[in-house]
Amino acid sequence: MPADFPLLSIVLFTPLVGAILLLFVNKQRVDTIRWIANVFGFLGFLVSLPLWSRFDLADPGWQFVERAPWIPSIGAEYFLGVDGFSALMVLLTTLIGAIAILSSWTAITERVKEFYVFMLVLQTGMLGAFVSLDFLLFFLFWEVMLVPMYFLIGIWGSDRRLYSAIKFFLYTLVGSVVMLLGILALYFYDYSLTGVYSFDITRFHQLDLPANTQWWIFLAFFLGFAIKVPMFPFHTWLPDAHTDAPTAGSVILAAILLKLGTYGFVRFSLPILPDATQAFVPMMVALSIIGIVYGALCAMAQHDWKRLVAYSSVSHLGMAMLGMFALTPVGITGSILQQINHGISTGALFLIVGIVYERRHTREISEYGGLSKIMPVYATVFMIMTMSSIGLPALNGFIGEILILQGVFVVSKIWAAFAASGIVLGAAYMLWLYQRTMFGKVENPKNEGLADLNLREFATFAPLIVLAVWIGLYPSPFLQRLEHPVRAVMSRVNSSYPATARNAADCGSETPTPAREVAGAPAFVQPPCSDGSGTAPTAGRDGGR
Amino acid sequence: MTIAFYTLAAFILALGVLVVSTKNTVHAVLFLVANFLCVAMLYVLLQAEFLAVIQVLVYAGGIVVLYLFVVMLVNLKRGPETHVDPRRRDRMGLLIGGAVLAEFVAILLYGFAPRATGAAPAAAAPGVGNVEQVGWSLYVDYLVPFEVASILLLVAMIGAIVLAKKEP
Amino acid sequence: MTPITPAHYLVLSAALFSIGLIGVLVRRNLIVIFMSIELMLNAVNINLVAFSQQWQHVVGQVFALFVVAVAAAEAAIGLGIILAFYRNKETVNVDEITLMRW
Amino acid sequence: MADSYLPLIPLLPAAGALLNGVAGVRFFGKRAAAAVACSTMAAAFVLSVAAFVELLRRPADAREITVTVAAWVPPLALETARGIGTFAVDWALRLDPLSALMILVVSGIGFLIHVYSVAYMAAESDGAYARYFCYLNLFCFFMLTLVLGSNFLVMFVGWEGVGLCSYLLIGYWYEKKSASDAGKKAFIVNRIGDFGFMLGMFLVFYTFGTLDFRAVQDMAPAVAAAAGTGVLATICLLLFVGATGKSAQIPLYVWLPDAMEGPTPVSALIHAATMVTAGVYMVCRNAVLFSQAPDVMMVVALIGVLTALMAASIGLVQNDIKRVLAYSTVSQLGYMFLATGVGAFAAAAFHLMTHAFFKALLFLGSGSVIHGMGGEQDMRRMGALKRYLPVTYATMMVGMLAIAGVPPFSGFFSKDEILYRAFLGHKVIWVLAVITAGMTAFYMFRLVAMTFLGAYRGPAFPGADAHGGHPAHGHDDHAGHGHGAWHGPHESPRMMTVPLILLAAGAVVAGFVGIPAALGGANRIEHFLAPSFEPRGAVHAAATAPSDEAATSASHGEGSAAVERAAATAAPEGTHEAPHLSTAGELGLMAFSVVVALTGIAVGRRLYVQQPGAADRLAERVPLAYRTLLNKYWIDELYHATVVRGTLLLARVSWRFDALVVDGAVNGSGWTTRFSAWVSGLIDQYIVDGLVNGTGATLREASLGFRRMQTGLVQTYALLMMIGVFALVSAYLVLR
Amino acid sequence: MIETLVVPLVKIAVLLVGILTAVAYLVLLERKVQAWVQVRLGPMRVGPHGLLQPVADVIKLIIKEDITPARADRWVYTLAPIIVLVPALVVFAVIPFGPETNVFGIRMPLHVADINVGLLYIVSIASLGIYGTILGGWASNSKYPLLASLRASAQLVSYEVAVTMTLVSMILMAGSLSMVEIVESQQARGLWFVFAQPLAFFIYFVGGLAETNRAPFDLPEAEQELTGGFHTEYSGIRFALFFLAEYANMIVIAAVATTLFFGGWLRPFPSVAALGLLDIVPGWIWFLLKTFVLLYVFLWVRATLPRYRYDQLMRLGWKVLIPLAIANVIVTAIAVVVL
Repeated sequence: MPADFPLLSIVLFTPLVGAILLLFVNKQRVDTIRWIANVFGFLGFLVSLPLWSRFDLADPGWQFVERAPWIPSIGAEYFLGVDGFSALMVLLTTLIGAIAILSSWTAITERVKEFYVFMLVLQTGMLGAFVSLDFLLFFLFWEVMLVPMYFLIGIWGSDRRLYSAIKFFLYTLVGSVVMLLGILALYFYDYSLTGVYSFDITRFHQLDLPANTQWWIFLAFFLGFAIKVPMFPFHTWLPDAHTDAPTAGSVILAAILLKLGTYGFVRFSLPILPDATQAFVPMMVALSIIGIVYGALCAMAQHDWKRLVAYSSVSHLGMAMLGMFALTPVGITGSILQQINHGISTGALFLIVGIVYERRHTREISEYGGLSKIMPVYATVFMIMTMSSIGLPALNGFIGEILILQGVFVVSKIWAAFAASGIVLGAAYMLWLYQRTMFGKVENPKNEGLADLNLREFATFAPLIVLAVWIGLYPSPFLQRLEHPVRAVMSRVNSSYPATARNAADCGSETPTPAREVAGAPAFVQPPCSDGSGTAPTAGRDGGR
Repeated sequence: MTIAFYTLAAFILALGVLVVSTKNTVHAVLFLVANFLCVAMLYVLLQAEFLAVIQVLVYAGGIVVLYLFVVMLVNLKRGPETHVDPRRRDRMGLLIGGAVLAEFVAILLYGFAPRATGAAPAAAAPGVGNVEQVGWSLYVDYLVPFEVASILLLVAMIGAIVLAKKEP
Repeated sequence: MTPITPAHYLVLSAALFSIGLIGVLVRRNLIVIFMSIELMLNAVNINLVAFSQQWQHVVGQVFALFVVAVAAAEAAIGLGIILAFYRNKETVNVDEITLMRW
Repeated sequence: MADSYLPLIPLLPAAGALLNGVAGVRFFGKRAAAAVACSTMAAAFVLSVAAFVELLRRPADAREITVTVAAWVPPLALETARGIGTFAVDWALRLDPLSALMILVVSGIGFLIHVYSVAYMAAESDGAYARYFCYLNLFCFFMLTLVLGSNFLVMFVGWEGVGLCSYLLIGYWYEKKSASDAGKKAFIVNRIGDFGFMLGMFLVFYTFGTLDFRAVQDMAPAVAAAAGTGVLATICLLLFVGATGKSAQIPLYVWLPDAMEGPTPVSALIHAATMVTAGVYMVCRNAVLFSQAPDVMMVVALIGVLTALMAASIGLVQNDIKRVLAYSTVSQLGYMFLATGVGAFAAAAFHLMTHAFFKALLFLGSGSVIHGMGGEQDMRRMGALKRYLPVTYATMMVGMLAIAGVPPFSGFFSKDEILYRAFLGHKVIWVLAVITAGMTAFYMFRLVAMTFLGAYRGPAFPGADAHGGHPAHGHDDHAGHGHGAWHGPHESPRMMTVPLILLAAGAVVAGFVGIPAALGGANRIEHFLAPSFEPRGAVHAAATAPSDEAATSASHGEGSAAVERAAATAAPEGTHEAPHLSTAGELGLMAFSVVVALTGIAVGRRLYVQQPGAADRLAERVPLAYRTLLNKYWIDELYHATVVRGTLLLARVSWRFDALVVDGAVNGSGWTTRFSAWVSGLIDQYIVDGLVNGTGATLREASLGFRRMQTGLVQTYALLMMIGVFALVSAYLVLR
Repeated sequence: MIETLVVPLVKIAVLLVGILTAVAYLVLLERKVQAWVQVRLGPMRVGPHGLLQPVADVIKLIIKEDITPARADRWVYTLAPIIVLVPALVVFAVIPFGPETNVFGIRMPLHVADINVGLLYIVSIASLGIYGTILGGWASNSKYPLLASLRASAQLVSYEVAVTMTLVSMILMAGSLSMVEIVESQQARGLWFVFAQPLAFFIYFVGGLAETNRAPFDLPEAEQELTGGFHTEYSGIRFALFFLAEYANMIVIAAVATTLFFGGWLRPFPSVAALGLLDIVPGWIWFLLKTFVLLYVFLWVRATLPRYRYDQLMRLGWKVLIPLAIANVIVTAIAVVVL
């Protein structure tokens, strides 16, 4: 593959090509349409694989960069590139996208063509947001996502779909409009400093803005991203949208769309506005913790299966936000990993709901019960994903949570304690859900004839299960990819960490960086590296690589 | 040269007037073809041979044939212009047409008259009409518009088929 | 006789354009109206070619070619519409096509 | 040597679980599933023995083998109390005396219980059978990971994993609501404990900059000396919260009795022998840390003894055979914590081991009884089963004597060691412990008596004197357990009795590894385990001058007081400075405890064998006490009323809040917008429009003219357009 | 003056006379060839072996009554045959019959004009002929002629696309639109393009058959179906003009094919010096010879092949020839760029 091979463009536009191709297929030929959509979904995943295999772990900069003028008069460019973080997100998007498309084979029977076209366009929108290094381009893709999602919910949704769709649309639109203001403020401020009109994010990353300006821009970004995440007071669109969206829509929404909010924070708010970030830590942490506990409690009170999962998203993403705003490398790494984990486990949970919804057309938890007996494979998959969701060790959720909590703990024990309580509640509502749906006797006669997972449905879960176990047992490849991005963010927001992680482990350059004062914590007792014996925690790690 | 121009100009205008004024549509089409042929000759006069040929090929040989087909297909039972809407303003149209013409001429007189002689038939370089030059310009400088135009034609073709197709 | 200058061509073109214009404004037969539009386009082309000749630059001809292409597209679609319309209303008189009003 | 096969010990059962879980559930018959499960466990046991032997061959101060399998969390910079540290965790296993002992217990007893299960679970369908063995193997994998883990995080994997398996196995008969309820309860209560464990773990990293047990232990004295014990106390307290969850101590013990909903072998393996002792194991594993926090040790001891007492008192009156055993387990675990609380870590581990034998034995015995009775668990419907289940009776008797602490059975040695150390520690605790011991002897004898002795009170069956006559089909609440129709109490098949006998043998002899010096023994186990409870090199440190790094760093830190403390804590088991009792005193205590145990048995014999009905009369005499005990002090109800309902209420309130207030605000703003739009509409219609109407009328007249322009004639529009062109060009001409 | 005015006029005159004669004898040839193919004798009465038959025909056609149907559009009815004939004749202006030659002491090229867009000129002028067909049918104000004219024009339009496409590939080969230069490029390359572009020739030839309404594509004149075609109502001299035009068109097709594919005035194997002997024969003879052979093939085909059905005709045009021609253009373009 030559150096200037436009990999990202290919990844970006493969779904779009599929969508355009679909436009030319007669809408009556639903099977052809399904095949084409699936092929392009899968193809999208395949072409994105080089982002994993060809990713240079040692390169701290942007990779697979493509750059061309777009609107020269205002300095906007077609500027794509990924670092470890966005590469993982792109991979997640292509995978989940393919799975979501595959999962809709029998679920969508009306207006099939439009559905797949919207799905593929949505896919391109999400990918574009992740790979854009030009703020305007990012914003363009950000908005492109809204429309297909709106239609997905509004046309193929259930019950109150129009209400939910409009709510989703208006809510996110408000956020993005304010965010656009922030972008423009940044843009013009940058111009006043440098005299260059540019939306280049990499330039913004170098920008030193006055605290006051940062403050306002942060608020603007906050509204845009926090609604997308969603954080505590802005979350109410989520349960509605999730509940009423078709399965594939919920999966995409949960697994990827929400990640754009957190992605935005990590990519834009933190490194561009470091001072404001630090100033806003108390607020962000408070909102995150409220989100964790409150989301879990709300989840516990639900009667609607999907709504429960939706609220669990609020809780999990609160966790991710908390880890991020701990502003420690471990916390941010954990936060990013948690985002991926959430994509895997919650995506799978929505698929799981979708499977029985497709068979029974109800999401009332009380309508189910005893499904373990009838659908053993389904129950097993559900169990694995439940465990992944509640952070059972050796599955993916655990690593993310433990990193986040550890990262938060060193900053504040109280925060960590509150956040950890969310884990207890998480176990409670998930297991209760599992018990109510899977265990017990089959009391509802309508459930007796339910079919277990077929091969296609199982195929949608298999990659997610593999990933869950992989990340749980051996997350190193993922964490290594995050090393440079996290370090780049840290170098902006928290100067108390050394520029390279290696220095920290290096005894020679041990400089007494004063740790934050924590009551009761012993100060220097001995240098952390003095135990160079075989049982030291670092021993054998080199062998493990 | 001069004679040729005036002759052609006279033909062009006369045929144009005939096109617009003839009642019989088929005759109008014929006049239109003749008009186009004259225009093509004018192009030859302007050393744009390629364009002249294209004019004949596409306009006279293609588009107008289409018109002729349509004229024949639209086999009208009653005269096409029997009904006159009371609200139409024919004289106004004539007036405006004339006025616009007058204005154009006025502009030309104002704008070109003083320089007309000077800038006139600048050394008639043979290259301008050259097919090769047109080709270079078309396929290199104007490649994207060219592609766009071809897509436009494709779309128009499909559109025309869809429009003209009888409902099954 | 004065030599032929671009102004001559422009006058010719303006005249042809006006003839076409009058045709568009006055005639009621849709087909004739379309033909009048073709006349107007031709007037434009004469203009373009004349300037191309004057400036010794081929771009005018290229533009004329584009105009021809657009004219072809326009004729195809326009005539298609006329046919479709004729099938429904049995007329090509614009004065009978007045549904799209207040 | 051990490096090569150590990871296999946990991985073999994992492979078995995977095989049974993926393929077995679908395709295996019973024999294949059982063979896979049992063979992997047997292999694990063999390897464990090999590892143990290898460890024994080494000199006492070199008995530690660490194997790093892979990096888990790669190094990440993170702030600790001592500057920027590195957060990195490996998949690493460590074999030391304590874990070696544990893997022997886990894999050994685990194997026996696997074998027992082969027969006990035979009535299940093929798929469910494989599922059962899958879970059981998975449990062994997690349990072995737990004990072998070389750092907190790996241990935590096992810790949570066994919780999961416990959840799955308790809820094995998931169609029964009580079973799935119990499973869920176990998991969630454990999660509460894990909450503490996790926070403790974070604090460990924050304090020490590492999660490795050995590194933490080596640093602990120095840290304590330098920074005071406050942090360590917090760590220990948090870890202990985790331990109370897993090991069913006050206040988180409530899940264990409910956990008896699972199959009996599961109760034996998980809820008696292994998993519930994980808390004890964890405390022992962090013995050095705990030693640095005497206040917490006191708390641990108190919680332990109170749990022991309370559970024993509840056990006095329970009628369900498994529940009695469950409370007895809670009680015995309390003993172990009591031991750790008074610093007798080795004794705790010792009791852990002996308890594993006799409690597994008792549970399996009760399983045999239940099996023989066709699923009946209520002891009031048993009696005189001695005749029908001789082997079970004999082995259960051995177990009873062992748990009661009658010499020379194993329980005697371990329990006596604990009582002795408690006596040295705190007299009140000792008194409570002794009372508990008496109660234990009583209710265990009660169990045996009600089950095997006296008159037969169960349902009639064909072979017996037919005075009942109602159709006898056991209270077969776990899905067709038994053999279709029940033909009366009968002995269990060989597959079940052989493990019983083996365990009984273990219950007899296991104590001999820890015969105290007072009885002429060497208390080998204590010396064997000692290295696990000390910082590295402490053995020498205690013997010689305090020359190790901990002491040195402390010495120029805090002064001589710290040195003394460090030295003292460095050798908690040392025979030198610890308070000591004369051999005679020790023997006296021993005799006293034996007397107490025998008294308990005697009382039981009097109440349940010699004078049947006396117990009921006694209960009637003190109804309040009886009902209190029978209802387990209403703790479950209390928890349900406060914690569970509280949480649910909070959940509902949150949701209401979300729906009404937060979402209400959103919808409200939407509504406000629409309302204001409506109001504006009204204003517009009646006021503005009213004002404008006059104008409007005028406009309407005027607009007729404009409307006329909208002829629908295309050419009119074109004409207008051209007029526009004309105007523009005119403007150009004029303004040029 | 002589060079610029007289010589071209003389050339035109010679050309016109030649063509008209050729057409007349082509008709005779056709009748003869068909007769021979069917083992008949053909016209034998007028002149030796019927050699004067064309003269008799011409006289007959001229003196016959020229009927104009009552409801016909008189103007158009008259105009249509002229419109058909004129393009057919005008096309010959750019066909090079031979290299520059001395004729009566004046060195001149053997063509009326060599314009630099010669090939396109031919295509565009030829495409005008269609008007005559349509208008002739329409102006007759009669059912069958109208149908025939629509058929004819549809056929013409369809096949023109394929033919033009083949011409594009020839232009790619030659690198020029000028007929003379095309011949010269064959000379330079030393091979007739028919060997480089056999497919193009095939398509061109089939398309040519269709464009001249020759068998097996003579549907517009199918007597059995349309009682004679678009000129049913015509008689006398106006019918003669149609007839003339058709055969003139055949000659055009053959002449253009000769120029494009068979090396125009070049002798066979122009690059093989050993055959220099053949140069004794003048170029224009070679040209006429080749054209004659091609014309003979026209007649041969007519005598051999049955007529296509209308839908088969359209299918062949749109679904076989046009795709093939497009593919040929693409392949040729690639080959030209690569080689």
